[in-house]
Amino acid sequence: MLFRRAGLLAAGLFAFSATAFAADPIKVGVTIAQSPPGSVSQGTQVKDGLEVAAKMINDAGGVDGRKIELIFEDTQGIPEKARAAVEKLITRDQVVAVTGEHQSSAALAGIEVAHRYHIPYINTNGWSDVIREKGYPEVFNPGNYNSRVAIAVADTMKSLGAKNVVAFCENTDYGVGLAKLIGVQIGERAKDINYKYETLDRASKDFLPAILPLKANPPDVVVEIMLPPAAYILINQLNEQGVAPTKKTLIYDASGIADYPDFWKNVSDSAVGMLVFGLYHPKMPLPELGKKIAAAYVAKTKGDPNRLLFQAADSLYLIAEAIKVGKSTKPDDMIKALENIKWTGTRGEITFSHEKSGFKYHQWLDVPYVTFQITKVNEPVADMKLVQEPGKPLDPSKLEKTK
Amino acid sequence: MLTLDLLINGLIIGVFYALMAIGLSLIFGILKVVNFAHGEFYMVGAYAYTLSALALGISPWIALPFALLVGLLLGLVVERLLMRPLYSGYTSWGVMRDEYAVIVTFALSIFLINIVDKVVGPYAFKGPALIGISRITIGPIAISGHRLIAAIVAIVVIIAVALIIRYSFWGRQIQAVSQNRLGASLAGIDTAKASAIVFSLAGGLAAVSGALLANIFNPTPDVGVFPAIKSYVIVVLGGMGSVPGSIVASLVLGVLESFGGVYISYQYRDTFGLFILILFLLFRPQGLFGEKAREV
Amino acid sequence: MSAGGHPTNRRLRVEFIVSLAILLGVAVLPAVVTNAYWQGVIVVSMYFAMLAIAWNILAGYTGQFSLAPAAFGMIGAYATGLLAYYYNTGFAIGIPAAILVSGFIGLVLGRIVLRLRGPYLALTTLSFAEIMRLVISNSIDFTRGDLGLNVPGIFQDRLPYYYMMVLVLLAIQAGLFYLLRSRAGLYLRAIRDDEIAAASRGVRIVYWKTFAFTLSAAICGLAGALYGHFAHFVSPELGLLQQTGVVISMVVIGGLGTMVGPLIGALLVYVASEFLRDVGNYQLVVFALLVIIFARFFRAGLWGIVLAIFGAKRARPAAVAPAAE
Amino acid sequence: MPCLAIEKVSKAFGGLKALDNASFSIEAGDLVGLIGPNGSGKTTLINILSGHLVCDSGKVELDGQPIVGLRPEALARRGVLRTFQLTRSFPRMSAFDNLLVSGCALGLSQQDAEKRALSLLEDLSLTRIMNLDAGQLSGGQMKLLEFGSCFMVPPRIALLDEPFAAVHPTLKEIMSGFIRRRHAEGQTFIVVSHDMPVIVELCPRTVCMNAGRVIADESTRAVLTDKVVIEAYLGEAAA
Repeated sequence: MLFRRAGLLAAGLFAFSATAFAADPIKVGVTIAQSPPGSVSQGTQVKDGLEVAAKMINDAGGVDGRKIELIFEDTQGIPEKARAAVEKLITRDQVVAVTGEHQSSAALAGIEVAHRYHIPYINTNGWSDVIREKGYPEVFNPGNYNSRVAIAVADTMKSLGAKNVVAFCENTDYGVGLAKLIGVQIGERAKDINYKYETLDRASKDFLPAILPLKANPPDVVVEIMLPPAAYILINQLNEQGVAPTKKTLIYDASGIADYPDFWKNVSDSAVGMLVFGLYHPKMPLPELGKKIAAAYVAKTKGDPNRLLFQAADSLYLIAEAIKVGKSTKPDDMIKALENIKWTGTRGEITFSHEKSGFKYHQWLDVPYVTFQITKVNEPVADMKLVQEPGKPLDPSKLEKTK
Repeated sequence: MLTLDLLINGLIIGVFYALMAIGLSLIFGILKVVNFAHGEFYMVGAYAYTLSALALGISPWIALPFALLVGLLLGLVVERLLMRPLYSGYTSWGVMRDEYAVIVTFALSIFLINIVDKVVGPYAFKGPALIGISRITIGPIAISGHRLIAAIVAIVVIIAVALIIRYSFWGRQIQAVSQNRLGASLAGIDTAKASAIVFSLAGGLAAVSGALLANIFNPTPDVGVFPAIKSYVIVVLGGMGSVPGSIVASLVLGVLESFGGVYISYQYRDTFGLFILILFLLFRPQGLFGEKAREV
Repeated sequence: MSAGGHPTNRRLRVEFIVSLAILLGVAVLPAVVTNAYWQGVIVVSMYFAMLAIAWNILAGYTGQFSLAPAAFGMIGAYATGLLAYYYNTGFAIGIPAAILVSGFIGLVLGRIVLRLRGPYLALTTLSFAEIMRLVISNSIDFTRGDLGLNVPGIFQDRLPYYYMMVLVLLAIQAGLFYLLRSRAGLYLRAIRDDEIAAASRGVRIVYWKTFAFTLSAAICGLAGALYGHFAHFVSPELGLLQQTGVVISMVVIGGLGTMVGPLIGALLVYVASEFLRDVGNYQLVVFALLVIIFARFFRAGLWGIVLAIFGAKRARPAAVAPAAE
Repeated sequence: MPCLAIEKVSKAFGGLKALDNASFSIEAGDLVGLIGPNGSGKTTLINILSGHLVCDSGKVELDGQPIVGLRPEALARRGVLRTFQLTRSFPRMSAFDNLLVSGCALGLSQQDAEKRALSLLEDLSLTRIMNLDAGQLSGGQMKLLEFGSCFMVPPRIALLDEPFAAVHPTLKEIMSGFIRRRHAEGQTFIVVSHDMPVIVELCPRTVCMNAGRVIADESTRAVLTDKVVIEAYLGEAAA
């Protein structure tokens, strides 16, 4: 610290240093994308969610009288940056836990550091199963996971009665990983569906060479496994070429991008008729905490609640709970507390599986999900049509046919 | 009809490449340097178009010339502030000249990307379409109305520029300077002014190209990086400094990537051009070094 | 006048002694900088110092303006990273392998670009760098793409890494010093100033240009490998053109074509950027501006300014007085 | 065996025949002036001899060894050293280092190279500016420096392309004095020049070229009175 102070002085900006007096706040490290190529819209939603939750916790007297202090770092969605960020949060800011990560590739780099320093890491939204398969005791996953989506996609395709399914996935572990898993699940649950996937480079922006070959005979469903902004461009170009959405071909968004703040800024009628895999929908029943968070968020941002808001809030609350229950901010105590936690969060009761096999380890297994359909341009999420409710299969009769 | 699809798409992309490459090529012709900030001219154009249309709510048809204007100004300013030393009073530079050009334009590109990222923000914006029709189908070919109009505008601009360079008063002076700077200056041509015009023109062209594509490749601060690399390839393939050459090369590259993406490998298609560039420099360097022997 | 006697060698000796002093300073720093994070920052800045020195050998001393230093760093990092991933070899095999691989690729590329100068060379090396990055980040099944690779560490604590980097830098500077005061130094600078003249004086152009390229690439590879082992992680971002931009800015700000320039450039720029982190991520904006200003008005860089202040003769070579046309 | 034999050497740039079956030979110890109107192919010939150009046909032998196609550095190592019409030096290296480059490249140890360099600088009275960057020297000084770098190691043959062009008389005197002394010691030279008076007082023998052909090759006096030569020059003057 000394050196840092000196440096700050030298840099002539000795504003205020975190390590002040009184009851030290509990520092929680947050890694999110705040600039491209990372998904900034996701990052912002996580940021809002965490800030809302932190405010609620602190207003309620904090954790054993200590306030929660969030320290944000920008990952740009780049693993290397994420690694450096977690390193910085742990070694420079001495945070008690790290959370907020919303991109698998970044999370996978981050957990390595958290594991090395043995600091609890709450994975807010990294879907990649690999994060779980590593089996790091420090890592807990209250968020969604790829196998969950893969199963959902397979089941949905089946209930849609699709024959040919093509997936476009981004060239990240998340994208390719999910695309492969869907193949696995379709193989297990709907053998007769013929499925293939194409990998797209996030950075490149002309996807036509990948789309045009589909024109000859379009598949029944195009599954889109990409993050914005690339996802938006893909959807627009699919529409431009008349591949999807059409009477014959549906677009199925497996990344849940429809509730992003810039969604309608970037797509037009090209998104109408799209099926969306959702982890949250306004018509979903929520526990008390969920309702409170949603209200606070609306008050804060005037925006509609979204899944990341809840996932972020859960992440932070879990850390707070762990400290309360474990009665300390020591990693071992917190980890122990988390392993045995049984706590009702924003969308249901969260427990972590101890099964050390594959994607199940330290995972909240029954994350609720829904499927809904976009019926018109600029439609707010609340009005999008819920075609599959938590725990129930999709009902094709509810689907709106595209023009 | 896949082949036809790929051909058309390739050609259209090629036209947009050309719009950028011409400027780069002109700059090289007249200053014998590569402008590594060219992609950022494109990016600035895309933002100027999108933001002016979205924020001020003006028609895209006004936003387009506005973007052009911004590009022209940016090019002019850059030339005045940074490129002047290249040809005014730095005779003793030797190789430092090339180094200076690379360093400064490279730094400029990083500066522009990050300043826009901080000021405007990192979000993606979809530029407004020049025409509402989301899909026009001509026989087997489907194309968005915007892509079609944008391509037509691009072609018109390219032809206009070609004519200006070929026939206009300043166009000829520019040709003269790029053939022989010293000779031209001895012949009483204001080489400084010619350079300023070229840089400004290049900025304008890149900006227009960015504006036209803003509806297709929703701009982010780093949106210019890819097209810039493409235009380096093109300028080399087309023979550094040759406008017709770079136009042809643009179309070739566009088509090549379009087909290669399907028949060779989609994942690696962005490397094709770069490979060709290296192979070209490797096996046909004399194409680039026509004057080398004369140096002695 | 004896071997060391004449001005060039005297200047070289000054630069070498100064860089020794700087490295000594860095070596005692941990006494003050006890915080692991800041030690880490300095380690990374030393990684950049290696890239900067390597690039300066090419650009500053041989006039080959490559845009691939970061790419070679990435190649080195992946050499050891992939070895560790597939054959879980340690650094003992990984680091030498990294040096060999990047050195060899450097040799090949060096031969390819032999006849290119200025913008042509810049474009070719830029394309090479981009190809390398695109291939690595798109060969997901082989390299795990953007996801990157986890690399085993060398030590448990931070300090050993710290001193490892200091020692390697020391070795590099020492080697460079002896190289530059030998005939090689003369040849490289001659080639930089006028290739045709050098050839007509009997300098073996092909040999020495390739030599410089290979050496530079090998140093980059070494740096990349060390970094990979320190960070426990390598990813395609190591090869981003922006990284090369950072390296260039370090050399330009420090002083192109000098031994001290890249060293102080890298240390100052990188550590300073950590402080700038506290006032929002404006690092790149600030440095891009600095580079432009230095390139435009202080071509001798910080080291040149220092020399000027201490009344020494003009810093070489960047500050050839601009003569009016 | 002649030191340098040039046989039927031709070279064309596109349509233009720069050299057309040019032939002559040089004995060791010769000091030959090479004259001719502009564009008569003098510099092209020098460039071929020094390996900067490759001739289309004909052969060039150095001490009986064919040398066509050898790279400049290889020829330099065999003792073919040259100066350029447009002076070439290393602008960002000191005059002293400029000389060291040639010395070391031609196989001297650094110490020896430094000794030679110092004495050469003495001979050419450049000692004063030895530590200035070549880029800062006057045109004449630069020519003198380039000239000097040909003699760090006594060459087999020195090809001087317009050494006296635009050089201050005193420097010109230094140079010709130097040439005379070395010639007396048996050094072989080809001196390309427009400067007739210098050629006359310097070179016992002169080769005159026109339109890429050797039109005269005899004692300087004879050449100057040769009708063909005069025509060539007058023709040029008339044109």
